[in-house]
Amino acid sequence: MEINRVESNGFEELWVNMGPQHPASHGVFRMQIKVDGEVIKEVIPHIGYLHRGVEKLGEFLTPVQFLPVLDRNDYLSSVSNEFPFALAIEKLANINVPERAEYLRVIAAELMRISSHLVFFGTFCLDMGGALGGGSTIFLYAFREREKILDIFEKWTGSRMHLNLITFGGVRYDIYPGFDKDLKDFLKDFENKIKEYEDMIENNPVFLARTKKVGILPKEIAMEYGCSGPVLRGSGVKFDLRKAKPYSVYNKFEFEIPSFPDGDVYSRYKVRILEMKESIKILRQAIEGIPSGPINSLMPVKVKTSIKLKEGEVYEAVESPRGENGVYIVSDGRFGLYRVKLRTPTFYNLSVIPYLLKGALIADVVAILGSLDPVFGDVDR
Amino acid sequence: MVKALYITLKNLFRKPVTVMYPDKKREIPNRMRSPLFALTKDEDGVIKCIACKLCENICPSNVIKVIPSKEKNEKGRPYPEEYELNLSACLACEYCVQVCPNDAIVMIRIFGWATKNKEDLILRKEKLLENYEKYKDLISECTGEFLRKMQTPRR
Amino acid sequence: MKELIEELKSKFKIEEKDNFLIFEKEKIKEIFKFLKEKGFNFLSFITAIHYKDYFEAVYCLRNININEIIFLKTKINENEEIESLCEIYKGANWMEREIYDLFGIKFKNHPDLRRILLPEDYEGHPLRKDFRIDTPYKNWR
Amino acid sequence: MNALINSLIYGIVILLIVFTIVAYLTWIERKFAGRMQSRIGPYYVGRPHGWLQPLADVLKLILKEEITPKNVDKLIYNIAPFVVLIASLLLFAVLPFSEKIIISNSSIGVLIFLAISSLIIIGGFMAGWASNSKYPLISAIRGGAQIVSYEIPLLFSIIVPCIIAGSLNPIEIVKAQKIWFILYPVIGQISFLIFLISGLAEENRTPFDIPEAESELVAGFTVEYSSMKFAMFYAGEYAHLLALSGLGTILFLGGWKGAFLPGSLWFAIKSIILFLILLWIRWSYLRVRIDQLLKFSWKFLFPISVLNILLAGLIVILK
Repeated sequence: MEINRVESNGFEELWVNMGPQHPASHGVFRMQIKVDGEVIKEVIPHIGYLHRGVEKLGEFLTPVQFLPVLDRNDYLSSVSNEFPFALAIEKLANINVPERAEYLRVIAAELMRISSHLVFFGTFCLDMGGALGGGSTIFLYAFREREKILDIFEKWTGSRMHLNLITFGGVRYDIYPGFDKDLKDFLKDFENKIKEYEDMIENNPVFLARTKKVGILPKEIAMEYGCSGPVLRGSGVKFDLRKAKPYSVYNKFEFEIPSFPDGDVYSRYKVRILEMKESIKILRQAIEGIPSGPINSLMPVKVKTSIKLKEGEVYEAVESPRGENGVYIVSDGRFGLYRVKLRTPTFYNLSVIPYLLKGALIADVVAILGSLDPVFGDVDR
Repeated sequence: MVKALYITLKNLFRKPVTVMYPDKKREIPNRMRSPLFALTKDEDGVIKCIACKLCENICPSNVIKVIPSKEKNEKGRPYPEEYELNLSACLACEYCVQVCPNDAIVMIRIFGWATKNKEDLILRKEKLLENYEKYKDLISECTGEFLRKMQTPRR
Repeated sequence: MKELIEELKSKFKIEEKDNFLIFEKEKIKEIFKFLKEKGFNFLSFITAIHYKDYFEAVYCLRNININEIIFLKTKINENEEIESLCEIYKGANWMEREIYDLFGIKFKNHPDLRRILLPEDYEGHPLRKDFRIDTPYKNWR
Repeated sequence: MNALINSLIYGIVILLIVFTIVAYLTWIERKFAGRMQSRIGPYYVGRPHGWLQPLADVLKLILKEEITPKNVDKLIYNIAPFVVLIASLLLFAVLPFSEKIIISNSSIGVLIFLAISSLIIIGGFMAGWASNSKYPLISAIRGGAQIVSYEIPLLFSIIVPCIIAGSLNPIEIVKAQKIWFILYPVIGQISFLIFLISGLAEENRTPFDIPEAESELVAGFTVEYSSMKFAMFYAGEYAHLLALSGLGTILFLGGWKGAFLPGSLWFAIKSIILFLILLWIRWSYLRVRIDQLLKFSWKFLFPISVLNILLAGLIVILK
């Protein structure tokens, strides 16, 4: 009887292909992994399966038209894509924003941050625990709460994820009557639920053993790779654009920047959990202090060429749930843009993957990849 | 370690949050943006659209095509000879609704509208008018008038 | 911060033009080594802009300790190469690959200069101004 | 001759019952997990509780197209699911459902149970090897490593009740339990816990579902299987789990003993409660990593189970 042999390059090492369709690849991400037993020797990541040419599209569309397209970039936190673009255009065209609109922007951004971190939390545990196990339980608990946020968004803007809320000079939708109550009820409920999440996994030695001292990313390396957001803060750098360069009305709110020095999977996870708590704080302050007044300083958009830009170059960045989400615009004084560069955070966060995975085990791949929280609409643009 | 077991046990006796969809339906909010459109008619049953092409101008994905008529209708307004909206690339950004000066194009609050035929995704004028008759009660709160009023800075 | 810019100007012949420091591309390595020593060790992004007959490469660095951001620019002519920054900033790897992919600017001494977002057998560089967006992808199946 | 006919009849009846129970165990699990996760679980097939869901599942699996990859090792590939299913079902042969109802009353019943139960992973290993694919191969190797390390604590935890009862015959063990063995001071609880943990590991269930880890290895050794062959793995897994809960009931929970109700019913109730506890654990914990699993087994479970046996021996001698 002839016995077939699984082909490999050598006797010891095996090239395993993870992705683009893999349960833990968070989208379409392919890694070629050379394993020796369970230990990973080499990683070749492949991205670009979701490349849509958004930057090129930005050169063809006018800024007004480009806003809803940007929503689709980081589809888990659409507001944080519109936000820097609106800031940049407002800077170029000298538009000021009424205070009520700023508050609404912050509320939307922070709600989006919670919902995005809930997706992270759910999928991260799903990767760690499997679809047929405790992971899926936590996943569904996280999505149960996220659903409430999406319901609030749906009542507010009509859309659940791609809000198209922010426009130049303000926001497009005013809050509906009863928004305060909905939000406060949600926050009250959510505070208890966060405790439940923490109890669910943080006392569990299995979880701690799998996340502590795994995928260690030192501070210096993280900065060289341009990692930002929770990945950088998980490595012990207290850098948050909301504090470092307060845009919008963030300087009016009191909140902390959580950061952990270890740089492992656990600290990246913990930073996000604490960030959700900080977001609750910000939301509480914002909903109390929301002023009345107009939501837009410009007349509503009529034609696509309604914004005339000065000639110039602008870079504006906001702290999205995944890190520094920046927009670099070159305008030549026409109605369109000459060049748009989207500094999407996960592209840079993901580029450390070859560094982090070397020497890890196969089971760590999912934990490490999950802790970077990539969104492939954001990576590939 | 035991806490996790306790929490799952606690959840075992909580009420499930699932809405069993075809049996029970979720309440659809007033402002819902679902990518299905209608062209409205005024009280005399005449199409409100005046074929001003503003929606065609602003659409980010160029899915709207309007061909204005040469002559005017009985109300003395121009009207669209043809109106075509291709849903297959629609972003549901609600710009077309927002710019419409006559509240002619509106979104319909409908969940789970689907079709097996790709041709059905191209909404022509007849189909859009038919949608208006069919879903009269489901028209979104956000009409052009409403949106512009909401956004206009009060001076 | 001002002293640093003065020092840069005197040392490397850098010009300042509305928030951008414009340098000569031959000196790229010395400049970035110097900046890294000065604490600008957070490489925020690298990008490029295509003008009609030349490119501009834009580098953005952050110094997290003093919370400052710095933009540097250089001019690259068509068919010219620029030194890679991979030795100084490891993260430059993917950023430069992206620029190579979308603009076709080649980086000298880059360890792994392949396309990153587009398929390996793609022809053309989409973010160039002379790229036609209706160019078909030949190996499309 | 009479005994042979007897066991044949019992065998067929029990097989049918087991198949039905296994089918409905999937329903119980899905409903239970659903409620635990704030969901409803099966609903539409056999409204409003999804009573007919297992039937629909079986029908679907039978009617599905069977795909055999081109380069598999045909013989082993085809045998593997049968090995798993048959071995899992064979386990019921030595389980006494009540004092009288047993297919094969052997004096070394517990030992036979263990021997057959370790056959199951060989089925998994065959599947992984013969699939000629990388994920199944890694999965099979992991499965092998796991079973080698967990067989020993499982065996040692099972030996303790046997030592106390002084027999390897399941019926004798049950008879010897004046009080349920789990209530036996110290050694009872310790060996039950070890049994539970290593039973979960043997069964490849979360938190020890390393060979099947779907977020890492997609679906482990069943990647290349489809249709009825996949269903065999599935049924085998559930039958194995049920048999394990049955064994746990016999060894630790007093088997068929109980007031008012007939013995076999008590046995079924206890087994299903044990099964639900296993499910509860499964749906509450995250997965461990392979090296941590092996370390846990060799550095923690193994010494404790050895000590436990010594303790049990001492107790027996002192009595």
